[in-house]
Parts: sequence; structure tokens; C-alpha cells
Amino acid sequence: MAAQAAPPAHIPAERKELPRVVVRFAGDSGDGMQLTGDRFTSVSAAFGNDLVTMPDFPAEIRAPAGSLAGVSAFQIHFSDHDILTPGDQPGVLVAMNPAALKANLGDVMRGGMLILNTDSFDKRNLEKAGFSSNPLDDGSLDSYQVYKIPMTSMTIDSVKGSGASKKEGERSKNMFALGVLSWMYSRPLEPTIEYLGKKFAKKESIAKANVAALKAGHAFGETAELSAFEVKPATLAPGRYRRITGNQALAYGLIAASVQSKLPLFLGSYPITPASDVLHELARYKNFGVRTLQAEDEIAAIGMALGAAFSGHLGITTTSGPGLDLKSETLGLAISLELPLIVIDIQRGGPSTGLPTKTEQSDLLHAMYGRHGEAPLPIVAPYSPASCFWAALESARIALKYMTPVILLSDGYIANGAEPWHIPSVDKLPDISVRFASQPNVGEDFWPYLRDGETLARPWAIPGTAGLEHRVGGLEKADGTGNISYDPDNHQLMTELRQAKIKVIEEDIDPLEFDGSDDARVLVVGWGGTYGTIGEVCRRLRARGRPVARAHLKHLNPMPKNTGEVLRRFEKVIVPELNMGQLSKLIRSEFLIETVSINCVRGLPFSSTELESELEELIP
Amino acid sequence: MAAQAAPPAHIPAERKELPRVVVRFAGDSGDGMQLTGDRFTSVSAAFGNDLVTMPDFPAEIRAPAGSLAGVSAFQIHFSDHDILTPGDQPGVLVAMNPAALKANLGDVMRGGMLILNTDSFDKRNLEKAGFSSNPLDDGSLDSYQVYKIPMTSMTIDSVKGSGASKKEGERSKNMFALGVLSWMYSRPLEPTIEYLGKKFAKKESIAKANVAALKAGHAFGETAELSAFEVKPATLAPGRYRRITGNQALAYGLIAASVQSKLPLFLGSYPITPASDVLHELARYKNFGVRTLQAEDEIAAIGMALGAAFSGHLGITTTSGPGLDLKSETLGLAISLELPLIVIDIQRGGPSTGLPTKTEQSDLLHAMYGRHGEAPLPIVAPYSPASCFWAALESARIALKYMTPVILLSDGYIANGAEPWHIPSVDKLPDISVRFASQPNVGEDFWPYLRDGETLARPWAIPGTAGLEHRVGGLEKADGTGNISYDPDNHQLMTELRQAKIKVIEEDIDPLEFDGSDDARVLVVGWGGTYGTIGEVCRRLRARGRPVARAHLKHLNPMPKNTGEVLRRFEKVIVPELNMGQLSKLIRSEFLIETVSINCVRGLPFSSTELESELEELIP
Amino acid sequence: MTDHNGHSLDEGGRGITEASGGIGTLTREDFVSDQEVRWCPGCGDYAILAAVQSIMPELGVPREKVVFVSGIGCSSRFPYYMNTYGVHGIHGRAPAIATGIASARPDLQVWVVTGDGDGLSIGGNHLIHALRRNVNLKILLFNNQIYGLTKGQYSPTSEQGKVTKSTPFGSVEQPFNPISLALGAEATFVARTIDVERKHLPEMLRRAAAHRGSAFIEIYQNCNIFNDGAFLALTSKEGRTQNRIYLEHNRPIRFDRDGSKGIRMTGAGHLELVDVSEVGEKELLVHDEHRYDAGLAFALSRLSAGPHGPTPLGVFRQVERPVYGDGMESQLRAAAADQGPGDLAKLLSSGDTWDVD
Amino acid sequence: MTDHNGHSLDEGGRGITEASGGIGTLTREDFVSDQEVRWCPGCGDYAILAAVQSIMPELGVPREKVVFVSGIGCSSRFPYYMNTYGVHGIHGRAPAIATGIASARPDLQVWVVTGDGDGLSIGGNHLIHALRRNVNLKILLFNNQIYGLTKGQYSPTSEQGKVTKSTPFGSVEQPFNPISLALGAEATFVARTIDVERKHLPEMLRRAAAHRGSAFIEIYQNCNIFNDGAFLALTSKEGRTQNRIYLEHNRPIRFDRDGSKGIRMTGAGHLELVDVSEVGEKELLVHDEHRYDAGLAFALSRLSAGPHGPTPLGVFRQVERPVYGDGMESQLRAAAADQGPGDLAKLLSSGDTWDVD
Ligand SMILES: Cc1ncc(C[n+]2csc(CCOP(=O)(O)OP(=O)(O)O)c2C)c(N)n1
Ligand SMILES: Cc1ncc(C[n+]2csc(CCOP(=O)(O)OP(=O)(O)O)c2C)c(N)n1
Ligand code: SF4
Ligand code: SF4
Ligand SMILES: [Mg+2]
Ligand SMILES: [Mg+2]
Repeated sequence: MAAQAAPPAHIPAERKELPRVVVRFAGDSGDGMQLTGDRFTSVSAAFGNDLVTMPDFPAEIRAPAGSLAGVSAFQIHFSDHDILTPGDQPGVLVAMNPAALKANLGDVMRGGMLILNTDSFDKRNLEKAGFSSNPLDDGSLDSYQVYKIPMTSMTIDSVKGSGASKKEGERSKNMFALGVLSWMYSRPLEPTIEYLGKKFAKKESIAKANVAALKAGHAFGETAELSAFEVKPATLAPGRYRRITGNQALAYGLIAASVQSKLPLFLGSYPITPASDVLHELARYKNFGVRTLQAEDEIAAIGMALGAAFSGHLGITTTSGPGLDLKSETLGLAISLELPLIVIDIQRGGPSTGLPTKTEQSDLLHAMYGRHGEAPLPIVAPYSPASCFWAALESARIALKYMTPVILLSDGYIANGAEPWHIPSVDKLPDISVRFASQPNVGEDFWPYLRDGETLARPWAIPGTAGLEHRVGGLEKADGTGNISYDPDNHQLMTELRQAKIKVIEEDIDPLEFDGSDDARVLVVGWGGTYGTIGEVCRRLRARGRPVARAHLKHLNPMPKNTGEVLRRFEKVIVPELNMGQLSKLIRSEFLIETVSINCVRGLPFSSTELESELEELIP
Repeated sequence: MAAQAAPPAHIPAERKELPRVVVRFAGDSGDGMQLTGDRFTSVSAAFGNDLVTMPDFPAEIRAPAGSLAGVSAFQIHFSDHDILTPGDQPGVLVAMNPAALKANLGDVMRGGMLILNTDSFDKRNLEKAGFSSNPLDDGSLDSYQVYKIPMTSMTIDSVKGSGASKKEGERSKNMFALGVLSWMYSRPLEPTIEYLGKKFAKKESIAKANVAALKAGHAFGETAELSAFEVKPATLAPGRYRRITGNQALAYGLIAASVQSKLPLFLGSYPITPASDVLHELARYKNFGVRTLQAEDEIAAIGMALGAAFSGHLGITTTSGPGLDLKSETLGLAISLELPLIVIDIQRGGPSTGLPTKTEQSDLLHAMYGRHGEAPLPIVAPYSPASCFWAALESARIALKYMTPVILLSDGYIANGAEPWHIPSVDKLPDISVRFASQPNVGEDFWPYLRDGETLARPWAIPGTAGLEHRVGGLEKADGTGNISYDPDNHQLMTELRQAKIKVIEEDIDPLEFDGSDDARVLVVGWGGTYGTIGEVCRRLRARGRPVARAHLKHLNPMPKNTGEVLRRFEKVIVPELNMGQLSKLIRSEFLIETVSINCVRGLPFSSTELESELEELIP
Repeated sequence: MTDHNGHSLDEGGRGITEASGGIGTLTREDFVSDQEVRWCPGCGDYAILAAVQSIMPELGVPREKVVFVSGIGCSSRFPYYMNTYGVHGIHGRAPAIATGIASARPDLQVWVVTGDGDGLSIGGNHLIHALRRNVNLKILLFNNQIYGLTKGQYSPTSEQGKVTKSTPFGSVEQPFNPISLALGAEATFVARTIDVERKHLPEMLRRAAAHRGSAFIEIYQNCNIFNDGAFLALTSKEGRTQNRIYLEHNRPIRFDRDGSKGIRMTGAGHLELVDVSEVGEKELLVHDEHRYDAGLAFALSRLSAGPHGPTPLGVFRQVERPVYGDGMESQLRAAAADQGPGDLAKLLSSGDTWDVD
Repeated sequence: MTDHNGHSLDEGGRGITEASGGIGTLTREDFVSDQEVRWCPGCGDYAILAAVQSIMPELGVPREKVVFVSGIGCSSRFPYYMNTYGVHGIHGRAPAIATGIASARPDLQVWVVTGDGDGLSIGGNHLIHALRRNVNLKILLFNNQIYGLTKGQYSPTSEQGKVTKSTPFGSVEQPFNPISLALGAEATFVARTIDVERKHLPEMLRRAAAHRGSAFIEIYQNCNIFNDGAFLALTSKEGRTQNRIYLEHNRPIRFDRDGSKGIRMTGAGHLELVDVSEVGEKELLVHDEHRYDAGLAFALSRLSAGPHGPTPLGVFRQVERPVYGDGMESQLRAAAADQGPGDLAKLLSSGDTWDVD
């Protein structure tokens, strides 16, 4: 892992080559920073850099223009080699107004580059941001390289003739900023010009204004002879790539699961940040036979998905923490009915409404135990944006094969983050097709709870199948016949069977892998979205000869069969989590192994520098 | 613990003294067995026996008369010494019809007494109960003492002249049965006669019929010279006693908490078995200023209780498992608001609707973790019917002192079971009165999250207090001011504070006690309603010289400070639970101590004989 | 059109053409399951079960295409007794589960059986949303004005002042009028009948089955254990004659002995009960169940706050409106027609891609 | 009468007599909290906040006796901006929390602020039950026909065909008419107004505050970010004149330029829009908001399915019915009077007891 070089202070005639760069775009909610970041990401990806991004939305409600609460940011880390995190400290900050500077300056590396829209540094905005003097000239930015660019006025100048109104034209200043950055990092403009043409197909004047601003920014960079750099493409495995966010990968994975299982996809969902985008995305693919239903609430959403599952669809419901709370009771019903169902929880900061736009990993124990009675179910967790595709398919595979609801635990960081994705070949995707019951299974009768000897799954007979009419419900039922039963021994048996059914999945999932030097005495175990950071930090430590290995759990329940064995190979097991130690608790109770927790609940991913120093201290 | 003696086979002229007896009354749902059991319990209690009872209701819906599903039973264990369980094997079974015999015979001790209502053993009823031949004369009951009594016809005879219709008269046959048993165990008739007079005050003819049947049964016992026994009063601590069920004790405890805290009691609840009786009971005490509100659902119920808590009431909500699922989200809000609230979950067989009238201890982990985000709260568990009084007061004490919601975990067995209760003296009840905030606490401002240094509780300022107007909500808030805050460090701090607040309660609860011989090398740890059975079994084992000790957790979160220390004193820790090992999981993860689980999920309490033999095998 | 699992996407729920079970030959018994019925002797639920089982063969829907969905309550045990597909769900959630079934599988005929607690207390929201969406569901609300299964607490339809286990001093709550509530929730089919109505009840069931969209029937059901006689005003010998106002389409609304009384709309805009002999039949309101404006149906529902005095029975409203599932299906069809059927490889490679070799 | 914590059990929520804050002198500013208002510039919520803050001083309720309760949504941030007591609850549950407050403390004036998603989608059940119970709440439903906070999904009041993030092909759902729904749920006070109505909005707020029991106001609120112009039919220069039908008690219902149009009830029992010059004023329906029979109020609510053509504004219904909290309190009083105040020692020793010495 190459250290991120601070850009040189003078303006070079030639492009300097850099191994990696972290850029953060920041501005007012209305300034279009997410779009700017997105476009920059897109061209960087197409250029062949490896990259990781992290958007940082403002708090739920648009705050007044110019205020700190209204700042929206987007960070991209791009490189000529394989990287894992969005980067802790941006080397470049683009700040469209004083509030954006104020809110983000603390994160920027010393000596880093500040690209500031000077037009917005007026008295009102400075006050709103809480500056008592103007940082542009009070010397407070002396330890950074400051580029003062009157972006607003230059944009307005540039869009004259586009036919856009002044206000519309002014709103193109984000494209001006993108133009400047495109010059600095030699990103092509064409894909963005094409994109703008499509996006504003119906408003030609706006398209023109945006293109003009983009070009003007680029031209300004060139004329003003701003520093110019080059970040070469990364060496990635051969194949076709695209950039993908976690929520998009999830949606694609679910559609793939529908195709591979030959079951129509049915999503019952209720909007909630940061899960709503999966609903939005899936709602677009009606030509795949995808049915999406925005329910009246989360209870209805899962109820509808369960009803669809009963009738032979791939039933899915998506939500975030507060919604998962509400789904508890119906999840218990799904466990009792033994129907396949995928429940996706995109975790955010809790408890209660908490930090709705921030990330956290604090729903693990809730997913494990958040239902009354003995109600076990499998839990799968993606570990990066692209891995959401895998997680969706894997959840569907388990749900369908074992006739059980499955919880997929993603998080806000993965959901909104993006990375290049090596597009899988469709014919290499697993076949997860199912066989509905079509015949009586006990003489002339159909017993809905007659189990498969190996998977312990019950048969799935769907309405429309003559002769297999049957009733299922949430009261305890006799194993086999499925008739209501209050028999004590049967309840014991059914409880054990429901548990055993989850346990047998152990045999059917990938074993836990770990990597690290042979002499590693310490194992760092993680799950979910911390994958990249832990991986990068362990790389760095190993590069410095520290005896550390790492393993990442993708199945949380059941855990891979060899988990205990892997953990016991090491002298010390360290579990970094964005919660107060939830996986740690599971490991301790399951394997009776001492763990050391590193916990962080700041609504943000781990800072890799901080995690590195914490681990460093713990390695003997 | 004296062994239960099988009643002698011949009819003695004198009353034989017995140390303890277990009687089970069983009949059709409509036969009034619960009332019969209740009356027998009441007079036995008043007579001074120690006793434990266990009603066993039929499945939710009244099944057709005479069917096995419709059998309702009531078991009472009464004795001349201190006892702890309702007894595994009844020595006496009163069966009002063939189904009642069929359903219960398996439990009766060999050589036990069967008192059968022969009138009901006709062809139809025998068939309905699934008898292929009549057990009254096919020899299948040879190993029991069988008393064949035509109770229906004798009842009808006896009530002539009462003015009751034939049908009404016939329905008094349960009183006839009670009369017979009253003779056999020399229980007085007067309290029941008085009771009947009150109960049927408005229907004199029915009162008369019932009294006549009761007396007739008694007379029959005497005339037919049925066996007669005596069970002397037990030696109990001096004082005034009454019989009490768990749900009643809970209701009284809550009223006591209201009185002792000087806060009006507000219950928001939605009916659900086996919790509804607490609502019914509390609804009666309006003269205590008790407000009960039957809400539209469980979410509304806890929302209302929380609203009441915000406004300065002792807010309470009662439910069972499925309802607890629904309360998850609002519980998270209560944790975020840091308001006192008592959430009572009377556990029943799960998952889903499960076994609604049966007992189980399977909501412990749900109570611990069943909310998204890091959302810890204290958990208190009563361990016997009478202890529900303590648990209610203790929950209120903790909730009010630490400004936190508390979960009280009872179960169906405790809730419906009864035992004699040494009525506490009101002036010895703890003072749990609270001080509402009345003044600004930071200059002229009021900061709703400025904490007490010791308890970490925030001040409770209620509407109506001028100058302390403030807003609370479920978004993360700044410690101190309580204003909405998305600051990463503040979220870390608040998460830690919420956890620390629960942790400090350790200092404020009774340490874990254990009892057992000095040489005990094995500790049996339980919680909740298994207290009696574990206690009795350990007594028996110790009486036989086995080196076993026992401890019972009454606080599950936090656990008493010395818990780890106590557990570590022993070579082996055995955890019997009516679930699949939930406390065991908590102990393992918290203390990294190997535990041996004994699990039973049959909808019933542990059988003490079975538990005894299981423990026996585990003791080295 | 079929989806990729081979399910027909064509309109279902009535007039099914092929049937595996040989529909023509089905009888009442074919719809009786092998489970023992476990309601209290004398419970009104028995009559409703019998009525449903008796009309099923007439509907021409094969058994395997029928699904009964319920929540929790005495009434909610219903699906176990029907030899069709069935789900005994959780308390209050039947309309949600049923919405999933009906919108996933428009070829099925989906019935919801619910109680006044299940459907109007905990499940009220799902009910009103199902009605608003006009999901193709036949919803039977067994209104016994009490919680039966939990042994006698008041319900949202119990009358004010009602003494129950949870209201020992009497309820202080205004009950819902389920017909008014359903109309306020945009229901397209709203009717009322009584468990003991041997002809009217099956007729209402047939009408509901024939309606495309949500059909809501309030059935007054006697709980002889916890609320016996709640509907005596309509079922006693006297009440039966005096208080039943049968609504019949296109007929002047008359009731009582020989139709001696009737309903009139005043110019000030409210309904009055009148003596027909005094005002003449011409003055009477003619019932129009198909009127799209729900105003009049609502006004009729207000004639009785509860089943105490003269109470309308029959179909209050039956209008056509797009059915939720149909709308969903037509979007699927249109998308498939416009964009062609989904191509996974194309989807995964959509947007900006680049190749590494 | 006071309870044992010293709270007054006496009727509250208006006409408070003593006040710690010196009510007479309160101004609008006293009700403005120190928190920065964070709605999008141009959002209709600002006007509603200003209107509420401006009428508060007139109501004669001291600040500390006022509680604002909300759920989650843009609108639900409201309590933070009011310098009173307040709870920002969870999504949809405000009416439940508020019911707890209002029935525990009848001395308080409790307001609920909710959105069309918060109040009608996830929270629909609590809303209808609060209205049915007639809890003493002032409920303001900010209807912007969209989910604002979650960035633009359709809501239960969005019109059919609406294209939003979650319905890229258009919604297939029939919206609720909140006024009809509230009336179907037995609401005693039901009104409608618009965020931009500088006089009418405060007037409706005053009327709601003066009503004892649940007062429900639907406020059309423009979300200029995700659903701009939803109410143009009522707010555009032309629409304002043509389409606003102001309901005024005891007045014939007239609208449009110079009241040239009006509403008439036909003998067949439905409402028509008529030209006053053609039919004469006498034919017009005279609005009677106090009529107990909700039928006519409902009929008025059906005049417009959404705010597209002529749409009634004002108070549809205002009737007196026992208030939930009052019923509760009077049972407490009666019990204390009958049985004497609770005696704990006596309670614990009630039933059969025995002594062991
Ligand atoms: C979540 C949940 N809450 C409460 C219950 C308990 N419960 C079961 S049925 C019922 C009400 C039954 O009343 P109703 O719906 O009117 O049906 P009925 O028994 O009268 O037919 C209640 C409260 C439950 N099973 N689940
Ligand atoms: C349990 C739960 N589900 C979903 C959400 C996400 N959510 C927050 S506000 C909202 C809807 C907002 O719409 P509306 O009530 O109309 O308010 P508006 O923002 O339009 O004022 C949703 C779905 C949540 N916070 N909690
Ligand atoms: S309790 Fe009532 S509703 Fe339930 S089965 Fe018995 S009679 Fe029927
Ligand atoms: S999103 Fe809409 S409703 Fe929300 S603050 Fe912005 S304009 Fe107002
Ligand atoms: Mg009912
Ligand atoms: Mg809205």
C-alpha cells in the first residue's frame, strides 16, 4: 500500500504520476456534490482505476442553505493498485462554500489541496458557517495548498448563450468544479457530456449550460496551469467491469436470484433510509416480472412478502433497523410456517431513529434473537458494495433450499458506497431452482411438514396445485401432518428440528478462510462492511512484519463449521466492530474463546489509521 | 421433603395423617374445574397448609364437549411443610369424564386414587375420548384405586328443590366433586358456601343448587365411608397470609409501586394470554387513581404508557411474547428518551402463536437484544407467584431511579400458579418516590440530558412545570442539552453512557446468593419460574449427600456484581431452563465459563423427577 | 400470459375455465377439511362456516385455487376447517398476507376471515389500506362485538358503557361503525348480514365472490359465551320484523311489517325513517348500490350506530374500480412488451462498463 | 380534585385560570424555540409553523401546559421548533403517545403534528382509533401527498398514476380522502385548510383548539422539492377563486366568483354543483357543521376526490361527544367517591387471609 503523496506545492509543467488520490467534494445540499462525485467516480472507473467511494449525506432534512447542517459530501479514493477503503484523509478537498470548508477541513491531510469557490465566501455565508474571520485571508489555511477560484461567477459567465436562466446556469457550478478536477487528474469529459445530454434530454438549455460549465472548468485548469497529475489504471483481473453501489448490487443480486430460481420476485417494502433505494431500483424492472409493493408499513410489507412466498414467489422485504423491529412478529410466523423469505436490513445508527443517514453494525444480535420464543434463522452479511450481489443470491439459495426466512445484514456504508465490479458471467451463476411439491407424499395425503431427511426442509406446495390443499399457521403443529398440536413432546421435537435445520446449513457454506503470515499469532475477525478497512490495516501491519492474520465472517448464523478451529489456532482474537461488541458476544458464547473488542459507534467506518494504531498496541 | 404416600387401599375408620398430597381436578372446559381447584386451594390455604398450584387450561378455543382438546385441569399440591412445586405426579385424580381420565391418567402415580364420574362414561363420551373399551370395567385401571361415583345423577338428585333448572342443577356437579374431596381431606365447607352465596347473589336458585351439591358430595363421602385423611397445617413464619397468583401479585406490586412512588399508575395494554389478567385486575382499582387503557394494539399500548411516563405517571405495559415483538421499536424510543417505563412480558410457548396457554422461558434473549441498535435495558425476573409482587416494585424502583425502561419477565406458570403469600407490612415497603425537576439546571436553561453523576439518570421534568419546557425525541441527541446531534463523538459518548447507566445498577441490587453444602462442587443456576423445581430437586439431592449448590438469578441485566465470582467457585455450572439455553449463552459470553445446559421446551414446568435424574448424572 | 414459473397472469378469482378437480362435480363436503371444528357449542361461527362451505361449489372456482387467510381469534380458526389452501396468520395481519397472495397470484380467489378485534383493532390499518387499494379479496368480518378468544374483553365495536373483563366500570369508548369505516376507506363493495340469516348470508357471500376487488362483509355473529344476545334487536322474533332494513338495488327502501316504514332523504340532506302510509311510496329513497358517490351509502350506514334499532342489511355499495392486482399485472405486461423480457446479462452490464484484458 | 402526585384532575386544555408564565403577556416569540428551523427553503411547513406560533398566545394556555407530539417526517420535526413541551416520536405512533399524555393529564393541551405518510400510512390505525375515542387532541395532518423526508415516494394521498421514486410506472392505488376517512372513524371535529391560507389556517387552528375532543385538520401543504404545485388547483390565481368552496356554518354553500355557484342536495340523495342564478339561493344546501349525523359532512367530503376541482375547505363537522379522558377521569372520581381512596394495606389483605402465630 503506497502512502498517499501530498501534491507538490508548485505547478509542474508535466503531469506527475501518483499511486493513489483521495478527493472529497463538499458543498451545500443543493450544490449537486453527490452527482459531481458520481460522475468523477464513473470516469475514474472507466479509466481503469481501482476505487472506493463514500457519500456522506446531510441529516434528514435539508438545512438552510449555507449552514453546517446542510453540507453534503462525497469522497472518492482512486488508485493504480488494489485498494479497500475510501481513505481516511482526503488529499484534495473541493469546498463550494464556507460551511463545506468548515465541516471538512479537519479531515484533510496537512499539506493537502483546498479548492475553494471564493464567490461564496461572503459575510453571510461565513457567519452561517461560524467563521469569525475569512479563512481565505486570515492565514488559517497556511498549511494547505489553497486554490481560490471564483467558481460561481466563472460558471455564470460560461453558460451565457446556453439559453438557461441565470439561476439555472448558476446551478451548473458543480460541473465547473468537476471540469477543474478533470483537468487536474486527466479524466475525459466526453462520458459526462454524453451523460448530461441524456439526463437533461428534455431541457436542452440546462444540458448546454452544464456542458459549458464543465468545459469552462477544464479550460480554467489548463489556462491557470493548475497542478496536473496522473493516476495510472490499476491491474485488475481481466474481464468486463462496471461501478456498482451496494444497494444496486443487492437489487441485481435479487433479480439474479429470481432468474436463477425461476421464481417471480415479489418485494414488499416500506421506504426507509438507507434501504429505500433497493425498492426504487427493483421497481424499475417490471419486465423481469418483478412485483414491488410499497406497503402501508413494515409489518404489512413483510406480511405481503410472506403471502407471496406462500403462493410460490421469491418473497423479499427490505428495511433498516426500526423497520426490522416491526417485522419481528411476522418473522416468527415465517419461521413457524417454514417458508422461504429474504429479509434485508440495511443497518444505520441506532437506537431508535438514531443517526438515520449514518452507518453502524448494531443489529446483529437483534437479527439473531429479536423474536420471542426459540426462533432461529440464518444470517448472511455482505462485506463490500459488490459483495451484496453474492449475498442476495446466497440468501435466496439458503432460504429456498432450507425453507426458512433468512436475514441479510447490510449497512449504510456498503449500501451507498461504490466500487468497480467484475461483472459475473450469467451462466456461471448457481442454479437455485426449486421443485414445488406436486404429488401427495403419504399415501393419498399431503403432509406439509414431512421433511427432507438431509435439509430438514418441508415440501413447498403452492396454491393452484390440486390435491395438495393444506393449511399452515403460527400455532405449534405436529411434525409431519402439520395439524395443530399442543402435545408437549411434539413441541420439544419441533423446537429441536427448527434449530437443527439451521445447524445443518453449516455443511453447505464455505469454510472460514483466514490469511496472514505463517507466524501470525493474532487473528483479527470481522464481519460486514469493515472488511475493507480491516483488510487494509492488516496488510499494512503485515507489511511491517507484524504477526497478524485476518478472517471475515460472511455467514453469521450458522457460522462456518471450521470457525472454532480457526479461532483456536491463534493466541489472541481481536474483533473490531461498529457496535459495542456483538459478534464478540456470539463468539464468546459459542466457542468460549476470549476476545478483545475494538468498538466504534461514530456513525462512520473505522478510520484506518486509528484502527491500525489500536491493533498495533494489541499485538504482542 | 417427605415422599408422597400412596393412599391406603382400604377404607380406614380414622383419618390417616399424610405429609403432603397432590390432587388434580380434570374435566371438560365447561365443567368448572378451575373454580373447583380454586376453592379447594382457598380452603387449604386458610387451613394453613403450604401449597403450590398449577392450572392447565385447554387450547385457546373451547373444543367440543367431551373431546380431549377440551379438557381443563387444575393441580394442587398441599402439605404440612414447606414445598416448592405443584408436584409431578398427582396421587389423586378427579376426572369428570372419559376425556379427562384419558388425558391425565399417564401422570397419576401408580396406586393413586381415581375419582370418576361414572355418569359420563357412556358410549359417545368414550368414543370422543378415544377409548375402544370402557376403562371402568376392562381392567385397565387395575393398578389404581378407583372410586366410581355417579356424580351427575347424584347432583341432579341433590339440587331438587333449589329452584334451579335441570341444566343449571347439573352444572353444579363440580361442587359435588368438591364436596367429596372436602370430606376426604377434611376441608371445611363454610367458606365455599359463603363464597357461592356472594358469587350467585343475583341468582339465588343457582347458589342454592351449588350449595346443595357441595353438601351432597360431602355427605356421600361420609356415608360411603370413603378414605379420609388429614394434612396438618405447615409451620410458616408468623404473620398474616393469603393465597395469591402471580398475575395478582404483579397487579398488587404495581399498585404498591404507584403508592410508594407517589406516582399515578398508567397501564396501556392489549389483551393477550397469559397477560390479560393483569389488565383485568388493575382495571378494578380506579380508587387508587389507576388508569388502564385497552389500546388498539401492543404498539399503541406501549406508546400510551410512554406518553404517560413523559407526563409524570408510572407508565406500564403488559403483554406476552408476540406483543413484546411489536413493542420493540417503541422500547428503543424509550431507551433513547431515557424515560422510566415498565414492560411486562409473561412468557408463553413460542415461536409465533406457538402454545399460547403453555409456559416457556424463551424470551430472555429477545428481552436482552430484541431492538435495533445498541439499546440495553435492565431485566428483572420473578421466580414464583408471590415474588411477582417484589419484581414489580423492584422494576419500578430501577426504572424511576435510573430513568430507563425495564423489562419484567414473568411466565405462564408463575402467572397462573398460586401459593400462600406472607402479606408484607406496608410500612416496610421501600420508598421509591421521585423528585421531578423543578428548576433550570444550567443558568437559566433547562438541559434535559444533564445527568446525575452517580446514577447517570437525566432529570425528569414534566409538562406543567413552567420554565422547563423541552423537547425529546428518538434522533441522537447531544448529551446535556438534548438537542439533536449528528456529531460522531457525541454518538459514541451517548452509546457508552446508555450502556454505563445499566452497568451502574450492578451496585444497587442484591448480590447473587447460593446455598448448598460446603463441599458442593456443582452449581445449578436458574432464573424465573423454575425456582421451585430446581430448589426441590437440589434439596433432595443434598439430602442424599450429593455435593450440589444452587443459585437463582432475579436480575438478568445487569447480573449481580458477584455473579462471576460465585460461578467460578464451582467445578461445574449447570443451567436448567425451559428454553434452548438462553441464560447459558449469556453466562458463557459474559464470564467465559463452561456451562452445561438442561433444556426443556414442552410447554410445562420441569418434572422434578426427571430434572433430578438428569442432574444426578451430571454431578461428578 | 404466464410468468417464468408458469403461473398464469390472467385474471382469476372467478370464472376459472380449466379445473383439475372437475369443478362441476364439487359439493359442499369437498370444502370440509378433516379437522375437528372447535368453537363453543352454539357459536354463530358454525352457521357462517356452513354457509361458506355451501356456496363454494357454486362459484366455479376449483378448490386448489382458493385460499383462506385469517389472523388470530375464534373466527380466525376458520381456514383450518376449509379444505382449500389456507393461512392462519398472526393477529391483525391477515389483510397484509392476503394482499401478498392476491397480488402475487391474480389467478387465486382469496378470502380473509377476521374478527372485530383482529380486523378493526390491531389490524385496522391493513384493513383500510386493502380496501383503499381495492385488492381482490373477499373480507368477512365476524363482528361479535367482543374478544372471544381471549375470553371477553370489549372490542372496537362494543357499545359505550359495556362492562367486560377489561372495563369493569363500563367502556367509555365510542365504537366504530364498520360499514362507515369501510366506506370512508374507499371500499368498492360493502355489505352487512347476520350469522342466522340462512338465505341472506349465502347471498351476500355470492355477491362478494362475484365482485372484482375488495369485498367487505360485516357479519353480525353471536358469541354465546361472552356476548350472548348482542344482536337480539335483529334476531328476536319481534326485532327481526321491525328492525331489519333490507337494502335492495333499485327498490324503495321499506321495512317493518309489510314494509310499512321507509327511508326518505330530506332537502336539508339527511335521512329520516317515515311511515309509508303517511308520505307515500314515491317519497322513499330508492337504493342504488352502484352509485359511485359513496355519500348515500354512508348516510345509510349512519341510520344505526349499532344493531339496536332499525338497521340496514344488504349491499350498501358495489362499484367498479381498477383492482390493485390488475394494475400491477398490466404494468408487468406493458414493461415486457415495451422493453422485452428481462435479460439478466444485459442488466448486469448496463451503465458504463469497461474491459480489462 | 388532584391525584396523589398533586396533578389537577380537572378539565384542562382550554380556559386555564392560573398560569405561572403570566399568559396575558405571551407573544408569538415566546413560542419560538431556540432550534434552527431546517426545512427546505420554500416549504409549506414554514407557514404552518408561523400560524401555529401566532395563535398560541391567544389560546390562554400557558406554555408549560402545551405539548406537541409528532412522528417522523419533515412535518414531524415541528415540535422542536415550538418552545413548549414536545415529543418527536417514532414513525406513525404520535397519536398513541399523545393519547397517553392526554389521558394521563387532562390538564394539558396536546397537539399532534403528522404527515400523510406518518398519519395515514404507518400510523393510520392509531389515528382512526384516537378519533373514535375522541381523545382530547388537536391533530394537524400536513398533507403534501408525498413522502418528503425519505425523498419522494408516493403516499396514501398521492393521486393514481403518480410517478415517484417507488412508482416509476405510476401508482396504481386509489388515495385516501382524509376527510372521509376521519368521518368514517367517528371524528367529532373535521376541517380542511391550506398552508398558504393566511387567515383561514389560523382560524381553523383556533377552532380546533376550542373543540373539546379530537380535532382533526387536514392541511394541504406544498412540498416544493418533491411534489411542487400539488395544490395549484386551489392556490393558483384562477383556481383560488373557482375551486375553493368555503364551508360556513348556517350559510348556504356558495363558491366561485361572487358565489355564483352553489351546492344542492337532490331528492335522490346526492350533492350537485349548481349555478345559483339558475336554481336560486333557496335551493342551496345550508351548511350545518353541528349536525350529529355525519352523513352530510361525508357527502361534502366526496365532492372532490383530491384537490383538483372545486374542493370544500373549512369545518365539515363539529359535534360534542364525551371525551375519552373525561370518561376516564369520571370513573376515577366515582370509584374514589364510592370506595374511598385506595388503601394499600387493605388491598393486600383482601380476600381470604389467615394468620400464623
Ligand atoms: C400480537 C397479538 N396480540 C394479542 C393476541 C391475543 N389475541 C388473540 S385473538 C384476540 C382478539 C380476538 O377478538 P376478535 O378478533 O374479535 O375475534 P373473536 O375471538 O371474537 O372471533 C387477541 C387480543 C395475539 N394472539 N397476538
Ligand atoms: C419505522 C419507520 N419506517 C420508516 C421510516 C422512514 N420514514 C421516515 S419519514 C417517512 C415518511 C414521511 O412522509 P410524511 O409522513 O408524508 O411526512 P413528510 O416528510 O412528507 O412531511 C418514512 C417512510 C422510519 N423513520 N421509521
Ligand atoms: S368464545 Fe364466543 S366467539 Fe369464541 S367460539 Fe365461543 S361462542 Fe364462539
Ligand atoms: S422535502 Fe418537501 S416537505 Fe420536506 S422540508 Fe423539503 S419542501 Fe418541505
Ligand atoms: Mg370478536
Ligand atoms: Mg408527506
